[in-house]
Amino acid sequence: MAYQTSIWPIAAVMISLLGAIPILLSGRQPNLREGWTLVIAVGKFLLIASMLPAVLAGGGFVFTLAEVLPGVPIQLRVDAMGMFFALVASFLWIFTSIYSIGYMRSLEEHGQTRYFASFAVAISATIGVAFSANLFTLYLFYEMLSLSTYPLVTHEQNAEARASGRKYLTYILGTSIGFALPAMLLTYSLAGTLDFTSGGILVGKADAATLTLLLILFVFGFAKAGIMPFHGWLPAAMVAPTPVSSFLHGVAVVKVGVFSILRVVFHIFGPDLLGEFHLGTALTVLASITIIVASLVALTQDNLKRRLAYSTIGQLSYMVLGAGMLTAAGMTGGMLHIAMHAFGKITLFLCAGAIYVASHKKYISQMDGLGRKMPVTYTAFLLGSLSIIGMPPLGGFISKWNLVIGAVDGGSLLLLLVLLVSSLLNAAYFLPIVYRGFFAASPEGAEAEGIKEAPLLCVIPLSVTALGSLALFFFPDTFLQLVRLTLFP
Amino acid sequence: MIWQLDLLILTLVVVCAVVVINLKDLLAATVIFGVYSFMMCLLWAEMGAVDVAFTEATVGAGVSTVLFIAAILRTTRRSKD
Amino acid sequence: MDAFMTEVVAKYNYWIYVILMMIGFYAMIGKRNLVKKLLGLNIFQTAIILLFISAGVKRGGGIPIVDKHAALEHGVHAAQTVNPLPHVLMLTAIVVSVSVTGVALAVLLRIWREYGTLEEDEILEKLSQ
Amino acid sequence: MKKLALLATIVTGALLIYGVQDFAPWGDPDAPASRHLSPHYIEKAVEETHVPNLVTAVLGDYRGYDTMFETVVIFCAGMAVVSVLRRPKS
Amino acid sequence: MTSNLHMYVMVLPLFGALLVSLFGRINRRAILPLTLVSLALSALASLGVMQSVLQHGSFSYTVGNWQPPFGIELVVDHLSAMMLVLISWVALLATFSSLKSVARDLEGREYQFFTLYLILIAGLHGLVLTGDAFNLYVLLEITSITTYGLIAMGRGRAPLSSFNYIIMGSLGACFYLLGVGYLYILTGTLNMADIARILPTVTGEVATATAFGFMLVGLLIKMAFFPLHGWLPHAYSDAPTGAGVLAAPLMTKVTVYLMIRVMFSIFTVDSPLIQDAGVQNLIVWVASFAIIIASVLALGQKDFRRMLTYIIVAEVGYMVGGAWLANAQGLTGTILHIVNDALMTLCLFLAAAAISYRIGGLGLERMTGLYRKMPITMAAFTLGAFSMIGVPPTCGFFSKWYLILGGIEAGQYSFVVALVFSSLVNAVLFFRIIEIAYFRLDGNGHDHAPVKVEEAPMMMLQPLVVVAILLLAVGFGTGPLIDHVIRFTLPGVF
Amino acid sequence: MMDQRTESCDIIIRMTVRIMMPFIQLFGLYVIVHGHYSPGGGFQGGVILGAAYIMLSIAFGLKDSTRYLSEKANAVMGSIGPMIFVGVAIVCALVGGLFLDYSALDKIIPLGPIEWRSMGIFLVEVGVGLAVMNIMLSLYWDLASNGEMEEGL
Repeated sequence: MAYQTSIWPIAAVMISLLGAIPILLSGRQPNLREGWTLVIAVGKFLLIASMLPAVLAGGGFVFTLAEVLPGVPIQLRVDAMGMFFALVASFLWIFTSIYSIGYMRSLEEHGQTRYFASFAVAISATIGVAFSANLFTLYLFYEMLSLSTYPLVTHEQNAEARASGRKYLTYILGTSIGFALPAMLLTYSLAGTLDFTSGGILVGKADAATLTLLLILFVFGFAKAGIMPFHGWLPAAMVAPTPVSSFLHGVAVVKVGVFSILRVVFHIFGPDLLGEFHLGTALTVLASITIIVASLVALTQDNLKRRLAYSTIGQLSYMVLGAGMLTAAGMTGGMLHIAMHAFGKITLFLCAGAIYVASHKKYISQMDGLGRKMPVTYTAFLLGSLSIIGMPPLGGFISKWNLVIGAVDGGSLLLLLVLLVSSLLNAAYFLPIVYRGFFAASPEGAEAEGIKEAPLLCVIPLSVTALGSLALFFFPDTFLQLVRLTLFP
Repeated sequence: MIWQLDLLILTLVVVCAVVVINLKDLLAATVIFGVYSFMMCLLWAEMGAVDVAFTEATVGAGVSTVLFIAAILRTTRRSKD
Repeated sequence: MDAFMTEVVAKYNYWIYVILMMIGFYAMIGKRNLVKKLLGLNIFQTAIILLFISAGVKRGGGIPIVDKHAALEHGVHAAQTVNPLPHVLMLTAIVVSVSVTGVALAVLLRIWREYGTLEEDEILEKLSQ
Repeated sequence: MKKLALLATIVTGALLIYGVQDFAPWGDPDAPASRHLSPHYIEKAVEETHVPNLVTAVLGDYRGYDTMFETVVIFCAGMAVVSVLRRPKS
Repeated sequence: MTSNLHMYVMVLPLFGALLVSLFGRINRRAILPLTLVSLALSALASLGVMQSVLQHGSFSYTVGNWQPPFGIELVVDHLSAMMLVLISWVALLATFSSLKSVARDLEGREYQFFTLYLILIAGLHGLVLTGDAFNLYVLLEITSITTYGLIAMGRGRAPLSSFNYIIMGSLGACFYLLGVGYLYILTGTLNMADIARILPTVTGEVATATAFGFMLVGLLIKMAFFPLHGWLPHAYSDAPTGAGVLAAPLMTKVTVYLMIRVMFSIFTVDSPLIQDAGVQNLIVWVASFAIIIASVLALGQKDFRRMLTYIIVAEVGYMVGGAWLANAQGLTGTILHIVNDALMTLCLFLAAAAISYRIGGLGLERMTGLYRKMPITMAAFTLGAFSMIGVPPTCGFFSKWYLILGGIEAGQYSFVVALVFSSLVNAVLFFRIIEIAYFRLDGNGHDHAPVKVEEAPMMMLQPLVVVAILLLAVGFGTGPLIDHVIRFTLPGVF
Repeated sequence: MMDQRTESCDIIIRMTVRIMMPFIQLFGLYVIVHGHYSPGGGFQGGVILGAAYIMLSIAFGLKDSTRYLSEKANAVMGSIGPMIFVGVAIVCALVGGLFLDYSALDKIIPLGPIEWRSMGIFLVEVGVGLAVMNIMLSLYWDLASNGEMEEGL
């Protein structure tokens, strides 16, 4: 693949990082501040989209910032895999921004300047992870993301939020310093480089035991992917304002974790190496356990956001599972699920937020009959859940279908069973919410509360993302092409 | 160099040192320390180090002891060990 | 045993220096009284000086002051005088030692002002109250 | 505490005395310490500095840098004592 | 004709100190220009030295124009030039802050303070330059005596801390001097290069080993290596703010530098003592243990500055362990960490100085909601904290990178584990403060009204901001720094 | 009580000190100046001079002794001592030699490089003597009066 040197990658990453400065400076004028936020969001998406044709044509861009360690520069590179993720993240960020404005304004939250600034830094770090050319750069942006999302989690500043923030940092920083960093150093020590190379850089460099250790360290080290037992931060982080949960803990942060694992699997180890040492099984086992356990726990949650959080934990493991199958279809399904789940889950979170803005209700048991008052929100919620369950004609179907084929190709009945059971469980924890919303009798005195749809700034984004889920079923070509370029360069 | 003298002074030096750290009266200990310094000075003079001996006589046995005494008179003479 | 005794006799100065060093060292770390610690430090430092001076001694060597004119005309033989270098070093060491003693005594007076005692355990007791 | 101190003392002393075994006998004119630098000082100092007191010559010139810092040490001590003890006049 | 530039780096603060002691007592206003001018000139000269070393390579210099083993030799190589730059610039930055805090804490005693302060800086420069084992001792005592005085100027239990330091510091210096004595008796010389040349030809492994052991232990006491660290936490936290800002970043780091000098200039890399696997393992094990214990002790502190002092003890463990990994990566990490740790510690101590200047104390509880009052100070503090934790791209990450890499290469996994553990503990320590300062509410509920910003005075704020930026700059400049400077400092065998 | 003692009891001591003082000072100066030819030098001579003043202030009381050598003059001389040393070193470098290379001073006053080395050592010793004398005295003053500079032992 030919990469041409260009400043576009760094521009795409830095635009929101530098954008945080005018946001901070215009803290006293909310309109200006949020104007900046929108301008940056759209600008960033356009920058990234402008690079898409070249990537689809099999090319890419590269930019080296500084060579800080011998053989390990801080380098950004736009390739198919990065583009795939960046496209999803930057597109959804626009709608999250719009939604944030509506949400924060209607709840009259405090500290909004800090909120928007941190958000801008976070999206910058997300795109940075997507465009990293080597593991070191990835780690750099990964840490930046951890630190910039900490103020967002602790946003409420009450005791609960602080405790959650502590938990969040403990898990995320603890694992990245404790596992990922040594793993990265060990890799460097073995291979002498950290560049992402298709086919991996570790071939012939280490024995089975070392490789297994490395893989485990990496998988647990990128705890943002929520592989059990390092998933505890995700439900805790749900104390954050809903736009944070929806975007960061539905899309950016968790997907960064999965993306990092996939990067390591595809470009550090290489599927062939994993196959040679049967390490894919390790991944699939970890992922399967997480999927089943998380889905079961999700069933028992009454807090809507917590249920979504556990659902996220399960869904993330689908992606890891797909990668672990090491079959073409499986890996395709795993990667595709990043996009499909992103659209679906963000819709669900936005709906949860909209419900909270409109009714100040957090618990599923209180939401009887709410759907009739908020039909748009609930319809979107239905679409989102169906996509995640994997029903046609929604995007989730495509990725799940590929996963199933992958499992069949790999000849693993057990994995097939896991997929089927978990899909049933998905249905079991999502559909009752919709059912209760539309068909259950409203609790007494509900009429007096005068609940109606959330503000337009909230409703429009969630409708768009729900429709996006639908559209992905019919037009998945771009994403499929990117996945194909990643897996079979 | 007369080894008998040498040995005598060395013994005295060690005795003085032991006494210094074991006396409970700090003022007395300091005075003995002055004696110790002076013995050292003799020892060095006898070893041919006249400059060092001279310095030790003025500093160790002289000024240093005076400083110690000044400080002890300003504080306390007693010591528990 | 004989070999050991020959060794001791040949180097008895070094033995004495080690004994003095041990006395000083013990006073520094084992004694509770701060003045005693300081005296110990001084003993330690004189012990080191003794080591260096002993290293400079030459059997049959005179003091390191020569006759200028004789030296300029006939030169000096190294064996005639003891080694002056350790003396120089130890002059410096003595100065350092008295400086440290001065500063330490000043600090002791401050401690006395603050706590009214110079016993380490009593001070710690007062601090913990 | 005292026992520990005694132990540390004895260990240190034993180590030092153990190291002494490699030294040349005391007062040996052929000891390495007397062979390398000192002959030059003894034989050349008068010629090079016109100072018959070899200690002064070495102190003031060959190792003048040390002596400069020695003076500074004394000066520091004076300054430190003043700064620690003296109370500023109000 | 050799250049005298590096001598001016050392002598300018010294002469400045004498001038301060002369004129500062007559007129207090003379102190500020004298101090700043001498330090600024010295800092500029240090850049000149660095420049010339980068262009023409290292050179040796003999004070008094005598042949090297007879006169006192000074060595200006890449490492010492780098240390000169580091010391003079750290000192210059620290001085701005000290001038402000001393004017308030030690009114009427400024000239004494700055005399000692400048001599301390001169002594550190001298230590870095010297190539003579005994000269090193004298300079070690200069830096110590000035520090004793500076520390004892503090309040409360400062005299006691200072006395403990006097006893321990003198003990360390005496041990070092004993080692020098043994080497002198064996080789008859005091010049480091000369000793290194003669030592392999000397018969007497036991005496050599004793000398080495005592020199090393002496320096380890001076740098507060665990378990000989007892004096440091009290000494640095009870010292006047202005003194802590200078001593904490530089003293231990310079002593680590001295250890490297002793290891590789007096005893060469090939020395059986350094190549001995048992010695290496022992020291690295103790270092790992030191890092873990010091980190745990830091967790128990309720005062910000006291906490930092324990972190310093842990960082000493990093550097000693790194140097004794005895491979290129580890040594690179150690040297890099000397620079980085000096800057990080400076940043945090400057922040501490600024905070205590404004709020009058450093108890963690008092820092509630501080970021609204002192946003710039807290931002710089956060950056320093990130660097201490080792978050890329701040400079603290890179030295840790090399240290861990060295640990992996040497197979010393205990050291790797200790480093990772201490990073985690640092994260806990600093995020505890960040949480208190940023996210704990000072009143009841949220107040939207902007709090009045009361930043520290400009004299304290500016150096803080500069150091915070330096943390990032050095982080990004790690590659060039290693390529142009540190690479040349490694012994040829590596 | 202190007054009484200084008034009445110590007349013999005071007389003795008054008589001995010049001789001790002379000896101190001799030791400094004659350091080239006999044991001694700046440091030893400085200590003797300092000891003379210490004796003076023990015999006459601290307050009275500062009449002979005021505290300020003492401090100034104490700073000038090291300044002479460092100054000589810097001048050596400034006139084009190496640091502390006394022979370079030949360029200012031509005495011959070797003679200048001897002279340089002498200059430096004077500086050392000055510094040591004043600082020894100042150490004693501060320690004996507990920093008050009111009354001595």
